[in-house]
Amino acid sequence: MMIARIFRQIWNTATALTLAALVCAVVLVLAIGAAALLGYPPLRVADLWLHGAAGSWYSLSSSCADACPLLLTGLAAGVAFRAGVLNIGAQGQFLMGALVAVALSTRMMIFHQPALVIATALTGGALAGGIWGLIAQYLERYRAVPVVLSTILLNFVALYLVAAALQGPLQAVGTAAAQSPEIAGKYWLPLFVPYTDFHIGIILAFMLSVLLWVVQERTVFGFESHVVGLNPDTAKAMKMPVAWRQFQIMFISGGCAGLGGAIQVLGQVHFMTAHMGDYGYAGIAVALLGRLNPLGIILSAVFFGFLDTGAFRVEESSLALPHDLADVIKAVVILVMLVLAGISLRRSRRAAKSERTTSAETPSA
Amino acid sequence: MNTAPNMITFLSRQTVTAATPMILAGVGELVGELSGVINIGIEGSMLMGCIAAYTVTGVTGHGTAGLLAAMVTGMVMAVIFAAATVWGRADQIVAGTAMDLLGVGLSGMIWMMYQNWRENLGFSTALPHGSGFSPLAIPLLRDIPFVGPAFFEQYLLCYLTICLCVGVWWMLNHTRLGLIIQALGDAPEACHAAGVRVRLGRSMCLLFAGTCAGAAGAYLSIMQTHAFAADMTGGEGFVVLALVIFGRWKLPGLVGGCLFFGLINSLQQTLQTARYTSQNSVLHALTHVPFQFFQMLPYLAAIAALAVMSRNSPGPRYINIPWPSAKT
Amino acid sequence: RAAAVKGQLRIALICSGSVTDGGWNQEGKNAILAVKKKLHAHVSILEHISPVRAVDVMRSYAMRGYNLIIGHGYEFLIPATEVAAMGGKTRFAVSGADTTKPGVLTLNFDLAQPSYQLGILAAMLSKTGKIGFIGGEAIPSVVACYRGFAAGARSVNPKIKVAEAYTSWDQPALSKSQAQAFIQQGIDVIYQNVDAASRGVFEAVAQANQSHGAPVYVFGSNSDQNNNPTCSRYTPASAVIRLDRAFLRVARAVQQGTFKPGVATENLRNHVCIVVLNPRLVGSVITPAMQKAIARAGRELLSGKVHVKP
Amino acid sequence: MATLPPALRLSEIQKSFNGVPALDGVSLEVAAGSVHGILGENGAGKTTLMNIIAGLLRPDSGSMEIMGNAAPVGSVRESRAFGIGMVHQHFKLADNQSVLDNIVLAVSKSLWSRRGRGVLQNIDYWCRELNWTLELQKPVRELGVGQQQRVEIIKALCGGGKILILDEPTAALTPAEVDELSSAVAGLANAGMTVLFISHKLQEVTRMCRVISILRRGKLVYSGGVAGLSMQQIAEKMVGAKVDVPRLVQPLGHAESRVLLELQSVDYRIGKREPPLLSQINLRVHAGEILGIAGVDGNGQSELAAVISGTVDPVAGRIMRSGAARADAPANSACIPEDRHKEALVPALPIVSNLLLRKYRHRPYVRWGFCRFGKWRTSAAALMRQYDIRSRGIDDAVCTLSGGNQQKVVLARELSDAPEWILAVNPTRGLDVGATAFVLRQLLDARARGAGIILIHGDLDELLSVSDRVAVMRGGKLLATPWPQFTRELIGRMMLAGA
Ligand SMILES: Nc1ncnc2c1ncn2[C@@H]1O[C@H](COP(=O)(O)OP(=O)(O)OP(=O)(O)O)[C@@H](O)[C@H]1O
Ligand SMILES: Nc1ncnc2c1ncn2[C@@H]1O[C@H](COP(=O)(O)OP(=O)(O)OP(=O)(O)O)[C@@H](O)[C@H]1O
Ligand SMILES: [Mg+2]
Ligand SMILES: [Mg+2]
Repeated sequence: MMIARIFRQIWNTATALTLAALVCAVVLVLAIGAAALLGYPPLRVADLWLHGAAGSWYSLSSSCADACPLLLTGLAAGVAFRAGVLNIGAQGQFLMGALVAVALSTRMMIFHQPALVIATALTGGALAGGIWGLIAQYLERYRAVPVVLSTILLNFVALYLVAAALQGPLQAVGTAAAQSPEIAGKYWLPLFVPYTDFHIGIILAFMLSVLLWVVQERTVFGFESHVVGLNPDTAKAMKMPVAWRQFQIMFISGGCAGLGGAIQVLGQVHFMTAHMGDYGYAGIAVALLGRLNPLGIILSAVFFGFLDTGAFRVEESSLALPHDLADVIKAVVILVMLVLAGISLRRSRRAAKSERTTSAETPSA
Repeated sequence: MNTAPNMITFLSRQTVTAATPMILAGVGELVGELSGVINIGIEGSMLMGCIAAYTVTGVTGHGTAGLLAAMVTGMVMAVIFAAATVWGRADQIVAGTAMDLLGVGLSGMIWMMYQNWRENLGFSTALPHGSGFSPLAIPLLRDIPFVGPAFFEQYLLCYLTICLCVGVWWMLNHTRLGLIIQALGDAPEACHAAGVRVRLGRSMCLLFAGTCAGAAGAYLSIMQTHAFAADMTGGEGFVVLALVIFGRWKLPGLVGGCLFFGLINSLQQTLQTARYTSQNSVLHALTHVPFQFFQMLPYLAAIAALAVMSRNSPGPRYINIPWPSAKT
Repeated sequence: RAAAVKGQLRIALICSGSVTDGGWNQEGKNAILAVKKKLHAHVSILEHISPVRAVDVMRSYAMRGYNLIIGHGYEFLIPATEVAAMGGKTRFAVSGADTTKPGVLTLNFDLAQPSYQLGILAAMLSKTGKIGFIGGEAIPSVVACYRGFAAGARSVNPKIKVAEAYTSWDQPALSKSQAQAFIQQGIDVIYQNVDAASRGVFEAVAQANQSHGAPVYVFGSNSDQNNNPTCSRYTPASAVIRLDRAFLRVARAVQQGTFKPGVATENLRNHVCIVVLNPRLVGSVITPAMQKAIARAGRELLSGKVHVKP
Repeated sequence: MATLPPALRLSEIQKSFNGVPALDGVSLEVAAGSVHGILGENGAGKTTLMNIIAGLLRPDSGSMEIMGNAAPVGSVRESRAFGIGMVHQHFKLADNQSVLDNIVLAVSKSLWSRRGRGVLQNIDYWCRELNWTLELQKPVRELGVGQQQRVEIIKALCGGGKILILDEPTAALTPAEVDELSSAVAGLANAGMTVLFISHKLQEVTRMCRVISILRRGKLVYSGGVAGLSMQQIAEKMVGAKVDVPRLVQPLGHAESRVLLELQSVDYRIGKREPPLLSQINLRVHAGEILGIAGVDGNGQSELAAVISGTVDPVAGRIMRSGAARADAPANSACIPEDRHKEALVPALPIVSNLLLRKYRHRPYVRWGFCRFGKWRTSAAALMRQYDIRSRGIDDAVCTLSGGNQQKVVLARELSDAPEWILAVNPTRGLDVGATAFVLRQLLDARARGAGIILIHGDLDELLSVSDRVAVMRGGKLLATPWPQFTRELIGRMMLAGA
């Protein structure tokens, strides 16, 4: 029985993967078409794109390093959405996390032992993101300001706050730029494959998503937060601590995004400006594409990371594909993939269902 | 020159000018969301509207042609979005992100190609003289003190937007079409049972929204300024999304929110200036405040306003749920 | 296509924004294309690179044997330092930064000097005693503009009021409304450094001049914006960075093996950062007295008699 | 007289969902001008069949003829053009819109006009005919289920047409309202309209219809006259087995056993200025008795249930639960709420999760914060067997179950842990005969075990058949009935007096 279930799951995953591969093929053809229209040799574009995204250890590491912040902001959105907390504020939480991490690893260092500095900076970043998120949850609980809205607005507030801090207390010495000091090399996140971008932040992010998957799928906390998200009235009737769970979830969600910011500065960028990319907004799409499942979010984050990294490789190649055209191709790829994935998912689900009905025994008919 | 009435007139005029594109795009987005489809890619549609209006005006020399082109472009973007979400059941948020990217990329591409083309021909990329729109004063009304210069010396599209708002408000509240649109997002099964074609209805709403977003883009590029710049919408599309929620999915609320936002922004800009130019010592003390705090003022004000009003509204229930749905 | 010719100089330019922005980035692109023409170099340009991505793309260029990588913007300084530290033959230059880092040549465009001259002009042009500056963002080359501008104006009229505001690089509508707020407050000379959004400022000035009695003037920056199509009659001068000269010098140094990391301050002295007056306004709007004052300020700046903190 | 073509002829209608047949070759003829009853268990396929007729669903195969003309299937517009109107079992109402707007939305043809005078007159006509009052401007979400049911019916009647489908229209109506509806339906039939009538209450069907059709598991098992069939026979045809309707044999005397729940002068209102929704409620439930509470829908029953279950706090008065004034209901109480989708189930989650919602956090279902799904599954499987929940497996989402089975999920969860006292609100609404019997039997079993039960129920017959004592809610007040001489007539009078 158990084995059969596992087998069926694997089987379903396999069909899903086959379908995904098919989808990728179709997408590729389409992307190629778009490029061809403007006179770029389509096959070369596709080849460079794929190669640039995953052709070598090195490019693989770039893709993963780019997927890492996306993964964490994706987790932030996914965890929250699953519990019905519409946190659109990963961008602001990401920035606050990065800011605090930079502060803790440059100006306000409590320790000087590298491991301790890294640990405090990561923790501080996560806490900052979480607390920034809690503001929104507080506003919803006590002032009836919808979280969807306050988080959007707080993103802008965070952006300007960060800019002000980078031009004020956190500004690097000797420059007029809104820019933090550089983090000293010994406080960078160590690499686990030298001469690549594989820093341990990536491992951390992957481990965190597995951990969150376990929490969501296996613990009472995860179960309760899912029920709270699906039907808060029932949750209340079942005496679940609805508001408390929402606060906790918001804290975890904001914490993920904040940790993303911290890892980004400690592992990848090593200093901070107000332009830290829009990983927070992209995380929403990542989460939804991953169907709010932490493992699915890994896949979709890596997908987006590949898409981005590949694009840069095509742009800087001798083809000199314009950045804007690369954007267009990315958009088309995402759109087509969405529709095709929707179709194939419904197919496989239907197939799984009918297969289940034929095999399962109906109790006492 | 620096008298109070002057200042009030100036601020209200700036407010209306700045709010118009947000209201325009917001009305479309509102109708779309009421019908159950959230399009977070309006920014992309607006940008496409900007570039279409700019290039067509630049080539033909007629602003009206540019405006029409922008509307058609917005509609085309809406067709793509509707095909993906309404008919292809794609997740609306992810698809919206892609639409945003598409708009940014395509408009940038077109701008680059347009520039190259014009320069190769030896033309300027600027709009031919007099081809964009300039403010259109309404003869008698403009002479009303304060109100006149503020509200009746605006661009053509501003007046059209006012008409559109009144029309859409009337449509939503006084016609069966309005009932249908709201039911599409709140109870599509009721529409289905009444013989209304849900997906067709939603597509129509999206087309309307796209047209509005395109026109808002045209406003930015050939009316308010006569310029195009890559990403010239600068996040306005996202602010519009927030303002639709801010207005609790009601048209007056949305318009109020846009005006409020426009007002705080022009106030903020004036304040930033006045702290250097005015004699007032309080204002002068503000010179030590980092300018970023002025920039975040509109957002803080919006949060504060919400916290004071303290009312939540869930919005249309079927947003981002494709039809036919499995929801109970 | 562009198969690498052996011994050909290979240069990469990395821009933070769009190369169609009509300002900083577009000038960078034009400059590097000029270098390409002069030195028959191979050139690759990347746009929309955030500091987050900079290390990745620079390293990728370095690995493919590019001789020179120019990070066009202060935010590329630290990434360039990082990649330079990895070794290799690639040379790194960063334009628009104001500090130095090991292994990287910083091109510090001291716009403060021409801005000082513009400040003098502004103070002499202003009837109201109020002038203003609009920047896209508070980055070194922009802040330098403001500082020089204010210092120059105060050297003429110590009581002059100099307003300062920042909007964004790519929103003409926003910079237009900021300029209108300036004008409404009585400011009649505006100095802007907002790249693609400058069209908005020009619009505001043009509109103000249509309705106003007293004229409102605007200064351009980075490139020569004196003959902008919107209000060239009210644009008496621009502070110009002649990027092509700077880039050419760096590229030559790389080619000849004389490249040295450090800081190269580009200013009036080497004719990279200069004031360009609008020839159509010289003699009318710009009086001989003004011209003289500008020239004197130039001499004082060169002799070190006047020093503007960048 | 030439034989008229049948109003409706269905031939070989086949429909399956995800490969499971819901309708298996149904052929049916409905004579013009008749009231035709459709009967069947929960999940037999009645609603599916009706939806196909009304065009909401497209059958896999089969054809339809209306008045002898072939009618296209699968389009609501076409079906409406052929004069088919329907009252939906699951109300197709837009919650946030007013009653009038809902009717206009469904009935009117113009895109623009919203205040069609014709519509208003039509509503007025039918309200007078049925002796109902509708608050036209009120948003539907503020209406009780009974009121919503009326809106749904009026909506269909206003649509006009020649064939009217009523899918469980009486599930949420009081007996008096049912009488009015049935006379109105008879009037319609006399005027030439054809009515298809679905109900789980056999008395209603036999009273109103001459002809009935019975579906069992997607197949038509009987179609013909109702005369000569006893209720028991009909029930057997539906279920395929004999059905015993449980009834309380020996009502308890004056309760002397322990008081489990006591309300003392409880008041409840929403705003300070609003009229009270509950006033001066005094009530006692003893161990081993069923206290029935009757009343016309909307007289405070929902508020009473909310106060008892602890979801809202009363404005004044005391609630003693198990003898103590505790803030919330203790674990050994059970609640079967009125709206199971809203308050008792998480429809998107599988059956096993829904069955464990009360005890998932207690031993042995949890260890160190981790769910022990193995234990969950054995417990759920046992409950499914015990309560005869029919589905393909415990991993099916609850929303894919039929209403009867969903109700059984709630019952199984709430009753399985031998609760001390039970609050049940309309527990059999919409359930078929078999399931109704099952639910009532469960309540009686709990009573026999010594539990105290408050049964708030709209179906007076069922209420009377199982209650020890009955009280009546009217206008937010609880009226005690003289024990033990309560009769149907007396209670009916009390429910309506002064109204
Ligand atoms: N949308 C659907 N998706 C999947 N299965 C469905 C769907 N609608 C109905 N079914 C299946 O079809 C069968 C018949 O359902 P139907 O609603 O017609 O029953 P019913 O006779 O109306 O029951 P009830 O008396 O409870 O109203 C059910 O067993 C159900 O499993
Ligand atoms: N998403 C779905 N997937 C599969 N089946 C569904 C789905 N939604 C509804 N159904 C089926 O539709 C039928 C009607 O739904 P419902 O659950 O309301 O049962 P019901 O008995 O007709 O309702 P009631 O609660 O009034 O008794 C059910 O039999 C159910 O199996
Ligand atoms: Mg049914
Ligand atoms: Mg039912």
